[in-house]
Amino acid sequence: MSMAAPVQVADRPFLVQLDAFSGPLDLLLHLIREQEIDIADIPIGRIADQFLAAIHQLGLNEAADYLEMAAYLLRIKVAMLLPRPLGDDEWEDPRAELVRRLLEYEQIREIADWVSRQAGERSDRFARGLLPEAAELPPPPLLLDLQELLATAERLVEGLPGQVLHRVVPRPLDTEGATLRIRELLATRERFDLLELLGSAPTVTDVISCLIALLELARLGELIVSQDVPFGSVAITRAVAHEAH
Amino acid sequence: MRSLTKLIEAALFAAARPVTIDELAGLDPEAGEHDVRAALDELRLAYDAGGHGIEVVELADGFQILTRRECAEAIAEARLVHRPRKLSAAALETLAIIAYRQPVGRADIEQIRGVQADGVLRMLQERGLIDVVGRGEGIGRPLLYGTTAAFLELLGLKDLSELPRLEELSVALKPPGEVR
Amino acid sequence: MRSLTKLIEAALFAAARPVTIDELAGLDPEAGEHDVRAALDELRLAYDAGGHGIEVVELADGFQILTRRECAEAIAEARLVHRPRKLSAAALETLAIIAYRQPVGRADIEQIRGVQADGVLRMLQERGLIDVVGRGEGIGRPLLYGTTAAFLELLGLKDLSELPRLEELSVALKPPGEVR
Repeated sequence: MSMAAPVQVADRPFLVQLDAFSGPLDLLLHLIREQEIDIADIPIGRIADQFLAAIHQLGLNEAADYLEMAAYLLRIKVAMLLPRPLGDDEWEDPRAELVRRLLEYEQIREIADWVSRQAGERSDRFARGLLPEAAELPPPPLLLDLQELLATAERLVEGLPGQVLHRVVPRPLDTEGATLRIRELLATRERFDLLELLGSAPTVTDVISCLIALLELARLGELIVSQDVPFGSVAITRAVAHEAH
Repeated sequence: MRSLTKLIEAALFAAARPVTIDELAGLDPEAGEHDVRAALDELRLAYDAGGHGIEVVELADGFQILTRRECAEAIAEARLVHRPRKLSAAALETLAIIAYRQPVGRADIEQIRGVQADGVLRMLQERGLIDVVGRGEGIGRPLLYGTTAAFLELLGLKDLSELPRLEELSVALKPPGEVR
Repeated sequence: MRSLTKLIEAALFAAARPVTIDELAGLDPEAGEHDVRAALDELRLAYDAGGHGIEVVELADGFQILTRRECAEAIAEARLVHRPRKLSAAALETLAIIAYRQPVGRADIEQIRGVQADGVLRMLQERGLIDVVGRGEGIGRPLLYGTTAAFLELLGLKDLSELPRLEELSVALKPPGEVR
C-alpha cells in the first residue's frame, strides 16, 4: 500500500482530531456522519479513500485494527466495481455486511453513552469514606466455592505454556544450577566478574537464573554483589564471614 | 425515630456498603422484613423532610446511605473526596457489549468493535466490572464474560433489567440471529 | 437544615478522614469559621433531637460522623461490618495450585502464575487455608506448602481425594444444557 502522501479527498474537506477515536468503526462512522452520508448507500470508493487518508494523517497506518478495516473497505470497493448481471434479483450488495456492522456499532455507542451518563450520575453520590476500624475484630469469614476453585485450576492449566505441571524438558540453566556454579567459583576465587559467571553465550534463562541465584546468595550473606562505576562490570566478592544457612 | 430505625441507620452507616433486608433484620431478633421496610421508609423520610445531605438508596446488593447528588460538586472541589476516574470510550463500548450480550467471548467483542480487546478486558476484570462466567464451544473453549455486581453498583442500578431496552434505542438493530 | 449544614453533613460522610473547620469552610466560598461552627451545631442538634443512630464527634484532627456507641453491639452481632469475603483471583489461583500440587514450594507457584507469591502465601497462611508441610531440596531448603483441614471444611470436602480430578474439569464447567 503506497501511502507516501495524504490522499487528496474529493468533494469537501474533513477534519479529524487526534486520539478522538476508539477504533476503526468509530472513525468510519465519523466520516459518514460528518458528510451526512446515508448509511444505506455509502459511496464506498470515496469513503475508502478518506479512511486511508485519515489513518495516514492520524499516524494510525500501522495499527493492525485500522489496516484491517482499510483492507475490508478496499475489498468492498473492488466488489462494487465487478459487473453485475442485469436484472439479477439475487445480487447482494457487497456493502450489506458493512452496513450491518456500522448499525450494530452505532447501537453499542448509544449504550456506551448511556452507561457513561449513568456512571457519571452515580459517581456524584459518595459512599461513606471513613471506614470503620476493624483492627480488633477477627478477620471476616471466608466464602470459597468448589466450582470457582476448579475453574481457576483449569484456567491455570490451560494458560500454561505446554504442560508445566508434568514437565520433563531440558532446561538451559536453572537457579539451582546457577547456585552450584557460583558456589564453585567462590570456592576457588575470592572475586570474579558477572561476565565470567555467565560464560560466552548465555541464554536469557541463564542470565535470569544467575541473577536470581546471586541475589539469593547475597541475601544469605555468602557473597557481595558490587558495581564500582555506573554501567561498569558487576563484581561478585566472597563474603568474609561465610556462614552456611 | 423508632429504635429499629436508629439501629438501621447506624448499621447502614457502619457497613459503608449496600446491606440487604435480611442482614438488617438480623439487627433485632424480633424484626421481620416488614418492620425493616417500614424503618427504612422512616429513615428515608427523615432525611428527605429534614433537608439532609445524605439519602437512603436501593442498589444491586441492598440499601446504602449515599450523599446527595447536589452536594457532589462542592465536596469534590473542596478536595475532600476523589471522584473515580472516568472509563475510556473503549472500556465503555466493551462494557456495553458485555452487558447486552452476556455471556460473550472475546472474539465477538472484537468483531463488533473492530478492535483487539485483550487489554480492555483485562482492565475491566481487574476493576471487577466483568468476570469470566463460563466457557464457550469451539476451538480453545473461549472464556465467556459477563458483568458483575460491581458493574451495577458503578451505574447505581438494582439489576440488569434497568438497562435501557434495545427497542428504546434510536438505532434499531435486532440481536444477531434475528437479523439473518 | 441550612444549605451549608447539608453540605457539611455530606462532606463529613464522604471524606475518608476527619475534616477540619478550615476544610469545611472550603465547601462554600462565602462561609467563615463562625458559619461552619453554627452549621455543625445545627447538624449535631438534628441528630440528637431526631434520635438518630449517628452523631457528630470532634476529635483532635477534626470532625467526623460516627455511629452511636449504643448501636455498636447490635451491628457487631448482626455481622454487618463483617460480611464474609471472597478470595481475590490471585489468592484463588494460588490456592488452586497448592491444592493440586501439594506439597509445593513458592518458586513453583510463582513460575506457574508468573507473579510473586509471598504476600498471597502469607495471607492464605494467616487465614489458615494453607500451612507449611515440609521443606524441599535445593538452596535454602524452600518451604513447601499444603492445604489444611480448614480448607477442606470451607469446601465441604471430607478429604483431598474428593477434589475433582483436572480431567473432569472441562465437563464440570460447562453449563448443564451444553453437555452432550
